[in-house]
Parts: sequence; C-alpha cells; structure tokens
Amino acid sequence: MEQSGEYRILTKREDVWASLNDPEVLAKCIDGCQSMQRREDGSFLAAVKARVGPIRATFKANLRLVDLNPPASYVIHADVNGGAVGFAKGSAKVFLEEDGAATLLRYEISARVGGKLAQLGARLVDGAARKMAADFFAAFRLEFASPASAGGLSH
Amino acid sequence: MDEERSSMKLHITVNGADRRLEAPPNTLLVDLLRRQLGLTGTHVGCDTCQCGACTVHLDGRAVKACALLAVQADGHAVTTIEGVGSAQQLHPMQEAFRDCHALQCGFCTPGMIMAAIDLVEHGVPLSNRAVREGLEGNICRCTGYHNIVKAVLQGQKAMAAADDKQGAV
Amino acid sequence: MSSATGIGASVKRREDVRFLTGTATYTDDLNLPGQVYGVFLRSPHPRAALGEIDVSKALKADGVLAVFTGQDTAADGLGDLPCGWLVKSKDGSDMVSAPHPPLAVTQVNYVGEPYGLVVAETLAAARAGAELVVTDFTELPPVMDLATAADAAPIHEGLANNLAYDWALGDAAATDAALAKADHVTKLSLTNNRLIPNAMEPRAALGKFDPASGNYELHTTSQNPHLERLVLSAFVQIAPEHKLKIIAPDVGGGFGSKIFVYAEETAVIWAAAKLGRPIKWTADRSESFLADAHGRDHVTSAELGLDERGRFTALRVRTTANLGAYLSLFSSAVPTYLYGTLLAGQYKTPNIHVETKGVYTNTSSVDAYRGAGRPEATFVVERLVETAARELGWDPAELRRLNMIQPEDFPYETPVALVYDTGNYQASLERALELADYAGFAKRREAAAVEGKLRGLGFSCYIEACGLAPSQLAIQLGAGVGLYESGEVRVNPTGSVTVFTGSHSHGQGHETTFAQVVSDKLGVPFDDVEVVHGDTGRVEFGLGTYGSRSLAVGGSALIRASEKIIAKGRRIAAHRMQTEVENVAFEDGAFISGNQRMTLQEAAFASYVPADYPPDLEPGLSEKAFYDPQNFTYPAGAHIAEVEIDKETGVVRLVKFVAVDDFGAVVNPMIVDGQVHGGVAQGAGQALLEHGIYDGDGQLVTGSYMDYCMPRADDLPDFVVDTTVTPCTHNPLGAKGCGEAGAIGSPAAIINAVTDALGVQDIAMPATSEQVWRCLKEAEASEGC
Amino acid sequence: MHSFDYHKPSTLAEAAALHQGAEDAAYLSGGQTLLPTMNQRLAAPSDLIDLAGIGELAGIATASGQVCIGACTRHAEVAASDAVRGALPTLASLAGQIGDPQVRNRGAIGGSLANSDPAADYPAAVLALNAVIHTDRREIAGDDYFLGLFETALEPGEIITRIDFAVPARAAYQKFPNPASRFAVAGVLVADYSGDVRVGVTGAGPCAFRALAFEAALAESLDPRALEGADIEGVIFNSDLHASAEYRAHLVRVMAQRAVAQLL
Repeated sequence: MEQSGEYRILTKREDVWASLNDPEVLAKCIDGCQSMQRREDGSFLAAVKARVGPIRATFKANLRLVDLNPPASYVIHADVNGGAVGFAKGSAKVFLEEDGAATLLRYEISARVGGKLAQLGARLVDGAARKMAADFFAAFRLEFASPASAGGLSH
Repeated sequence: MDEERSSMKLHITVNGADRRLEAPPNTLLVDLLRRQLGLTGTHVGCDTCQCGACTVHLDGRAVKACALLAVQADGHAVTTIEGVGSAQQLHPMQEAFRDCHALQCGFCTPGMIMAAIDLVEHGVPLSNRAVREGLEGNICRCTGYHNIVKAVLQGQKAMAAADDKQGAV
Repeated sequence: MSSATGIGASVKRREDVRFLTGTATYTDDLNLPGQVYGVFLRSPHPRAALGEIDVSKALKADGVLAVFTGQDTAADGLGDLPCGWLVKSKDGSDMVSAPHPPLAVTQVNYVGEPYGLVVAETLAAARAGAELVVTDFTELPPVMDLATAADAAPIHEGLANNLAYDWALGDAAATDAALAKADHVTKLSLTNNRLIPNAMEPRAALGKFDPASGNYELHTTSQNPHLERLVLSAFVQIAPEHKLKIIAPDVGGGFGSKIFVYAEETAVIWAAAKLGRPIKWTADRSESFLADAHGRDHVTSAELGLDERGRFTALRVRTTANLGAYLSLFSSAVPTYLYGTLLAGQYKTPNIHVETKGVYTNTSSVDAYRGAGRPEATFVVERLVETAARELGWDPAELRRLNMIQPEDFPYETPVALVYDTGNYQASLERALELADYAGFAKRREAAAVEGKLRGLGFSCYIEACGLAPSQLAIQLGAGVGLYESGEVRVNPTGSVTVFTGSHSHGQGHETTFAQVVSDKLGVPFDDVEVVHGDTGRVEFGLGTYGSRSLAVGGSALIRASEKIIAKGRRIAAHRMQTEVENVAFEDGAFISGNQRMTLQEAAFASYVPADYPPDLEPGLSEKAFYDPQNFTYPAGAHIAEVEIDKETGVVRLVKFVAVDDFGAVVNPMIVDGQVHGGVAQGAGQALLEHGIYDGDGQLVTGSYMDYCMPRADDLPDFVVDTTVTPCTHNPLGAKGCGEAGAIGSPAAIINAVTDALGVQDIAMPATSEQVWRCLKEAEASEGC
Repeated sequence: MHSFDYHKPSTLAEAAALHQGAEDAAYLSGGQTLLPTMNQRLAAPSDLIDLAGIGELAGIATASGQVCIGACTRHAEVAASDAVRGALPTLASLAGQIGDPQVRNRGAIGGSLANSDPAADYPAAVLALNAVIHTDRREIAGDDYFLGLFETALEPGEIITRIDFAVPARAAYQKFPNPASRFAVAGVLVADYSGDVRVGVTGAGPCAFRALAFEAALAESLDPRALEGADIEGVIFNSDLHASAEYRAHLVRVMAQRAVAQLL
C-alpha cells in the first residue's frame, strides 16, 4: 500500500526540520500517543492507543529516523506491534522544499499489516493508513499554526 | 484485564422453561446455551457473524447467538433448535428438511431451520427467489441450497396447514 | 431386490433426526471431566526464525496451566507429520520432503503456523494466556509468487531450492512431434485459483490420556480415524496403535480438508498426556482459514493439437502446483497421479504429455479438496476443447462428439496410464443438451440482449477416476498405504444386523446407504440394520472417506462380507435341512431347499445357540472382508452452464446448470442428487466467487467470511440433474462414486459460459464482477465504441 | 472476549454519567459489529452500556414531512414499519437490504450511524434524505455528521437519540453488495425534493458523502443519462479486494443511474 501527500507550511525549512526531529512534537502529532521515549540507539519507542472503528488496541511503535539529509529529507521507519491484534510496518519518506519563506512538505508512505489486522481488516487497511498519515501531517502542520503561519492543504 | 467480573443473575425463558441463570457479562448467548445449558444444537461456524449456524429465536425472531450477550436475553424468551421439535414430533419445517434431503453434514441445519421458521412466520408469501434471499444469513457448504429452498417452501405449506388444523380445533 | 428401502430407493436418511433436532454429537459438543482448553500460538509472519518464546507472563496468568512449544515436542521425540505419497521426479529421484514438525521448532513458514499450545482451565484464560506469550521472530523474506517460487531462495534450510518434485507422465517426444504436425494448435495459460475448503464445522480435537491403562483417546474431526491412528502411531509416535483410540463422531463436512493429520490434534493428544488432563481445542473460523489445508492453486500452460478434420492429436500440459510450506498428507499425489492421469478426459487424444512442478511457498499447505486434481485436469481439458471449437468454428458439442471415446472402445487405455472400464459419454451429453434446451439457446441469448444482458453457454464433459484403486499399483506409484476398505457384517443372535465400515460419513449418509446395501443383500428389514463408523475402538480398520470411494470400495467390502454371511448361513441351513450346501439357495432373506425354509434370523440364532449345528463350523454369524478394488472407477458426465452478465456492473449470474452424470449403479438417488448439488455449488463458488488470496507480504487477506466469498442461496439457481447408467464392471455393486463430480465438472462449464458470453478467450477464476467489467471495457475500447 | 462491566441504564442521563465515569466505555446498541469485534479480542472496553432499556430511544413516528426513527429501532422494524413504508418506502427498502435477516433483527439505526462503517447503508439515507441527527446534547445536520473513516461529529459519550428524515417527493436506493460480506461496495440514494435533488453515496469513500456533481446534473435533468458526463470530485474512492477505486467510481455512477431510473 502506497500513498502520498503534500502540505505547505508557512515556516522556514530549518524550523520544520527541527520539529520533525523533536520527539515531543512527533508524540503530539500521533493521535492517541500516550508516551514517546528516545532510546539509546536514537530510535523512539511510542505507546499508541489506536482506534479504527470498533477496533481499539494499544500498539507499541518503534520509530527510527534514517537517511537523514538535513534539512531536506529523511525517512521514518515505523515498526508497530499490537500483540494479538497484529502488526504494521511502514515508512514515510518526508521531503522538505523551500518555497519562499514557507516550506513544502511532501510525504510518501508505504505500509503493510499482518496478523489479525490483515486477516480481518483487509478492506479497511488502505483507508486507515491514509487517514493516519493525513491526521499526522495535518497535526504536524498545526504545530506551526499561529493562524498566520499555517498554510492550506494543497492536496 | 481478564479478571473475572462477578456473574450476573439472568432470568431467561429457554425453550418455554423459566430459567434462573448466572453468567459473567462477557458470556455470549451461544456459549451460555452450549456450555452452561448443554444445548449443543446451536453451533458456532464463524467469528464474524456471517454463517448463521448459531441462529436462535429471541422473542420469536431469528438472531445470531454469537452476536448477542447472554445478558441481553435477560427477561426475554430464547428458543433453540431443541425447542422446536423432537425426534418423536418433528416441527413441520424439520419434517420438510428431512423429506427434501435438505441437509447433509447437519452442522448448518439447526441455524438454517431457525432462520427458515422465522422467514415463514414473519416474511411475505415465499417464492423460490424470496427463500434464497431470506436465507442470506445462513451458509451451507454441503447442499448447494437446492433442497433447502425446496424444503422451506414445503415447510411453509406444512406450517400453514398445521395452523389451519390448529385453528379448526 | 427392489423395495422401498433396497438398492435404488430414495430412502430418507435415518441420521437426519439427530441433526434436525440438535441432538447430534460433534466433537465440540463433547466434554470430559477435568477437561481444560487449548489455544495455539500461531505465527503472524509468513516466514521467520523463531527466537526466544517468553512464556513467563503467560504462566503467571490466572488459569493458565502450561505452555508447550515446538522445543518441548521435539525434546519429547515427537516425529514429523508425514506426506503419505512418495512422488518421484522425472529424473527418477525421490521428491524432496521438508521436515514438518507438529509445532514449529526453529522457523515458521506460513501465517497461522502453530508453534506453541497454551493450556488453561477455561477457554478465556487460554486465549488471554496466549496473548501474554512474547515471541522473538526474526522475519525472513517469504516466497509467495507461484510462477517463480521453484527457483527462488529456498524456504527450508538445507534444501537446494523450492522444488519438491518435477514430475512427468506420457510420451514427450511423440506429443511434441504430433503438436508440430497438427493443423491447428489451441493454446491457453490457465490459473486454477486457490480455494479454502470451509467445511461448516471448524476442526476440533478433544484428547485424553488414562495413566492407569496407558490408553490415549482422541475425539477429532476426521474423515478417516484409522489413518489418523496409523500416522499418529507409526510416524509421530504418540503411542502404539493398540493404545490409541481415535473417534470421529458426527463431523460437519470435510470435502477433503479433514482427511489429513494436522498439527493441532497431534499436539492436543500429546499435551493431554503431558498435563494429565483432557484438553479440548476447537478452531475459530479465523484459524480454519489460516491453518486448514487449502485446495487447487495451479498455473498451467497447455496446448491441444487438432488435425484438419477436428480430431485431437496431442495434448501438452505444463503445470506448476503450489504445495504450500509443507507437504500435507496426500498433497504430493494431487497434482500428479490425480491430475496428470486424468488429462485424456473423455477423448481419444493419442498423445499426451504432462509435467508438474510441485513447489513450496510460504502459505498454508495445499492438499486434496473435493475433486483433488481432477477438477484441475478437467478445467485444462475442457477449457481447451471449448476454445478449440470456437477457434475453428465448430459447435462445441459436435467437436466433443467427434473425439469422444465410444462405448465400443472400452476397455480403453489412455496415453496417461489409466484403463477406463466402461462408459457412454455421448449418452450423457445428449441428455444434457436436451435438458439444457440447447436448441433454444440462441433465442434466449437474443432475448437477453434485448434486456441489455449477455448470455453465454458452456460445456464440460468430465471424467474422474475414483474409488482408488488396486493397492499394489498405488503402492508402486508411491502410496504409503493400501487403498482397500474393510467392512464387517455382524448378524446378532436375534437377527438384527450391525454393520461396521472403515469408511467415515460426514454428510454423505452412509448410515442410510450402507444399511440399504446390506439390507438388500441379506434380505433383512432396513430398520434392523445399524451402521457403525468413525471409531477405531469399534471398527477394525479402514481408510476413510475421500475420492468418492465410500460406496464403490467400502460398499463393496460390505457386499463381500454379506456374501460370507450367506455362505455360512447356507451351511447352517443345509445342516438343519439335512441336505448338501449346493442345494440351499438364498432368496429374500431366507435359505431355501425344496419346500424347506430357514430365515437368516433363524440361522443366526442357530449359530449363537449351536445345539443342532454343523460340527465343523464355528459358532456365531459375523464376517468381515477387505475389499481391494481391481481398478479405478470412472464416473463421467456432461455439465452445461448458462450464465447471464449484467453489462453495466459485470455481475455474472448462473441462471441454469444442467448436470447429467454416470455414476454407475445408484443405491440412493436422493442422496446422489444431493451430492451433485453440493459439488456443483462448490464448483460454481470456484468459478465465480471463491479465492484464497495471500498478499505479496504473505498475509492471508481473505481470512474471514467478510472477504472470502462463500456461495449463498441467492448466488445459485435450482440445478437440473439427471443420471445415465453404465455399471462399473469390476465391483459387485456396479457403483462408481458421486461425491466429487459436481465440483469436477462445473468450473470449466461455467467459465466456458462466461467466456462465451463475453466473447473472450479466457478469464481467470473467479470471474468477479470487476474482472468481467474490465473485460467488457477493454472490448469496448478495442472496438472503438 | 475480555471482561467488562455491564450496565443497563434506563435514562439517557444515567447512560451519559456511566460513560463519563468509566475508564473506556462503549455503548451497546444492536451489537452486530461491536460484539463480534470484542469476541475476536480486537476491542476491550472496560464498560458496556446497553442502551436497550432507555424507552425514549425506541419508536417510529411520522409527522409533517418527516419520518422520525428512534435510535434503538432495529433495521427489521424500519423495513417492516407500515408508517415508514407509507411515508418513505425507500428508507424501508434500504433497511431491508442491510446485512441479512438475523442482523436486521438485532442491528439498530443509532448504532449503525454511531459506528459509521464506510460500507454501511444508512449513511446514504442520512445524507440524501436531509436527516437531522438528534443526540442527548444537540441536533446535528446530516450534512455535518460524517467526517472521515469511522469518524463522526459525535463527541465522546454523546448518544444518538433519534434521526429525522425529510420526506422527499420521491426517492430510490440502489446498492451493489459485497458478494462476501453483503456490505455496500457502492450504495446510492437519490432523493428528489421537487427539483432539489440530493444524492447520498455510501461504500465508496472513507465515509458517506453527497455526490454534488450528480446532484447538479440531476437538477438540470432528472434522467439517468444526465449522469454520464458528471464526475464526482474530491473523493478518494476506496480500493480493496472486491473493487478497485476505478471500478467503485463506475459502480457509484451505475447505482445512481439505476436509482434515478427507479424513482422516475
């Protein structure tokens, strides 16, 4: 499953980059994130209470930031374990481009699920992944939202 | 998170008999029937509320006992396959199933009969098509449904005849 | 005897009353004192190395009694689950069989593979306990693509590749030469879609061990309890056979999927002894989807050569068959001996060559499912024949008639190792054409077109080989067991009869049919005959129910045993009548000599109370027989499907289905018709609805009834079924078998109808509405309208 | 199934209070989605609050151009109701196509809308029939109710009490069912309010939506052919095993055309 999206943020690229590397910001942008700890190897461990319709589960997510190319791009690898519910693995390539005083944030995600999520939720996987990514980046954009600085959703 | 919550007292009419029962809230009706009451004619064929093998009547309407808590039946009447007829006196729908060879392995049969009886009692006059649509909630892997449809139509007539007879008495 | 209950009568089934009233006993309905519950730990990954399995939290949880893992079963010396048929590759080498431990030890190889068993006081506690086990998996890349699997990096450590065997049958050179010379060659690339059997009763096991006697008792959902006992005893080494009792009580359908010996019942009976408590396990439907053996799953390229007069000259078939991650019990035989040998179909094709590569993938095992190899073979042959007819402008019925083996050609030896004993293929075809109103089809097609619908009609003239087969031949070809069946007829002292059969009934109605056979043969009332099956403690031996064999092989054993009863009875009667045995006839349940008459009941009583009795004769009147067939039986028939397609949505409706089958002699026509209905429904499911799909990452994404499309009542029409009869020449009943025919013939007929309606050469099964819509769209685009 | 505490309040206030006081509560209405999900251990609410005992959630009423359905009304009741069949037969017909007979005998409209499965049938009716969703706190216009995948305007703990549908001059619902689950792959309800046409679509996107392009085209000409050139914009169509986004978009158009043909 692969999807992409793009946002314009009325903030300069270095600041956006800094936020993209700030665990506190990341935690705030993940819906249902209950904790986020940086681990010794530089990865982050998050506990996320996620909900897709009637399905509710607590996931442990291991997030790794790789291919760091500050302040232009990186890749977030997520290894998400929901125990009996199943698991998800995904990565988001995030690209930042200067656009005048603003920044264009582009993402490409790919994800796969396994266990009961795949077995029972096939019809919902695509939509749920799309929603989670959109929710994350929308929330991330709002981090810069003094009303003046938030840009529109370009698509 | 799985510590046993206290059992709840339930008062359910099961196959016409008043039953005072106890079960924890997370007991499905089908488990109460099968495990606690030994009414093993109600079967479990899936875990997504699709196959209909667990169909029973709740206050006379067909429902899937795998998608109903026992506590939701509190104060209501449940009828299972064991309550519709006996070896000595089959219900007209059971008789029709036998007569038409509408069962093979028998696993879906109780649910199919419970669904069929509700269909006849509450449905519009049945046609072959209407029976097929009316059995949408029940899966049979053996019969290809051909003889089941035949049986439901025959059972419908037999039920009407039995009603007439009863009405005449 | 023709009577209301004898052979040929549609006797209502005596087993029905318990099923209708909810008093039948399926495995999950049973409970034993002290019983506890098992839940399996299953791999969420298609391929992963098993690291540490941390069971500490689980063991501390309320009610959890034990967690067993593959390490434990291995340490206890439990043997692997075997594949019972050794297939040799065309170079003469043995097939490569990957070790299959009941619980995975070092590596898991498909999603849902069991690697541990959590046992607890309650089912809820076992489920909760299983969720507390923390397993360290190291994911490995799975092999998922069937077409490239053979040469992909090996799934199993120590194997060179993923090829289990590369098997061939027939004359390659002659076939190549004939194809080169052919006036027309029809070529098709075909996929036979993966199916999930879905018997409505999920598999279950209830295992018990009695330390005082050392006896093991396993109730389980098996189509062949004796074979289960043999495997668990001889291969897995649970216990010696005399200490191991297997009972398959009422079983809610099998369709092949309950033939095999699975990991679950193996682990349950083993763990019951370890723990000293009876353990029950019942699969959720979700588990059934993952861990039952699946069916079909072939990719094939095939070529049919024809001469200028339309005669078939050669058939070349190359198939890759998915065997899953492990070789299940009969899996190796299905795409080889049960497939390649059937490629002659009903036709006199002189040159046939088939090659089958059996490959491992990271999926659930693939094994016999209703038809087992024969639907796949029929699909290849009948799709080719129909396509050839269209390419050459022949009426598809006429092209078939031209090439059919004729009644005078029997016995007919095919180029792929079978000798058909008898048949009249054209008779079935003609009757089917009549019932299908073939002559009126053009008008129906026109009428449909007026409504904006596309109508199509398709044929399938199938043959199957069942009632298999001479044991000696099968064993030469790699079978690990004989293929006979046992039967015992016990005439009780008061004259009632108890029949024991090694063939198991799980929907087929043996309790009725076999009683008809014995009652007819012995002339005793139907109600006085009881049939016992499914219990290794009561029935001496058996090989179970599969391959439409029960009546042809199991029924024949009962005829043989009954004949022995009559022979002994004649001696008893002769003694009483003071005459020679040769002078005693047996008619309508009585021994007769002149005007003297002794009923079978009287003879039975005399045998158990041997006061006036032949001095050299053993008391008692109980006989058994092992019947080993001399040949396969060859049911055959003609199926005609008619479909209507909604051009806007692509939805295909099966509007008419005609099946005319030759099953030889029929004991109970009502039951036979029911078997055909069910088989056709499963074939229609394969053609139009069902598809077991693993995604590229190895996850089963059709893992519930939300996504795996089971045929329901409103997906199907009423069926039109009829039979023609050429009795089997080599068994005493003249019966051929009827259980699989519907599933064998119907997919090809339906796809032939769909492609006819669409005017395309091929469409993959299942012909879903989206696929059909895409076909129509492409056609529209290419026509530029 | 995990353990939970079960409550059966008799008033809305009591239900809301229970919800607020619980760690992670869920309301139980028909339970045809929730209970199988819990049985598969994919959800483990701490408390289940059964709404079946709250009298004011029951009942069907018709009044001045409206059909009002209590939240706990079961699909079978809506399908069989003489009042609904008389005033708004399309709604009865839609209810009669949900799931299967047994599911219709249990499942309730309020639960269905609160769950807001992208493939449920009622959402198409809520949008096309200009419904107002009444809750224990407020009224929500149907147009404002569906926000995204399983996401509605309901706040935590808010209870749907009643749904009022506006009776159109004529309407029709056409559904293309998933051949396995019988959920809607595409379901379209077209309602004609004397020239003002509303088109509700379910099954096709992350949540139900109004097909504005269809509405505009049909306002011009209430004819199936009017939809041929109209393209729905701004919706990412669902794509799954049973239908790609492209096929779904096509089915939406065909179902809409059939609905129009039916209501004419």
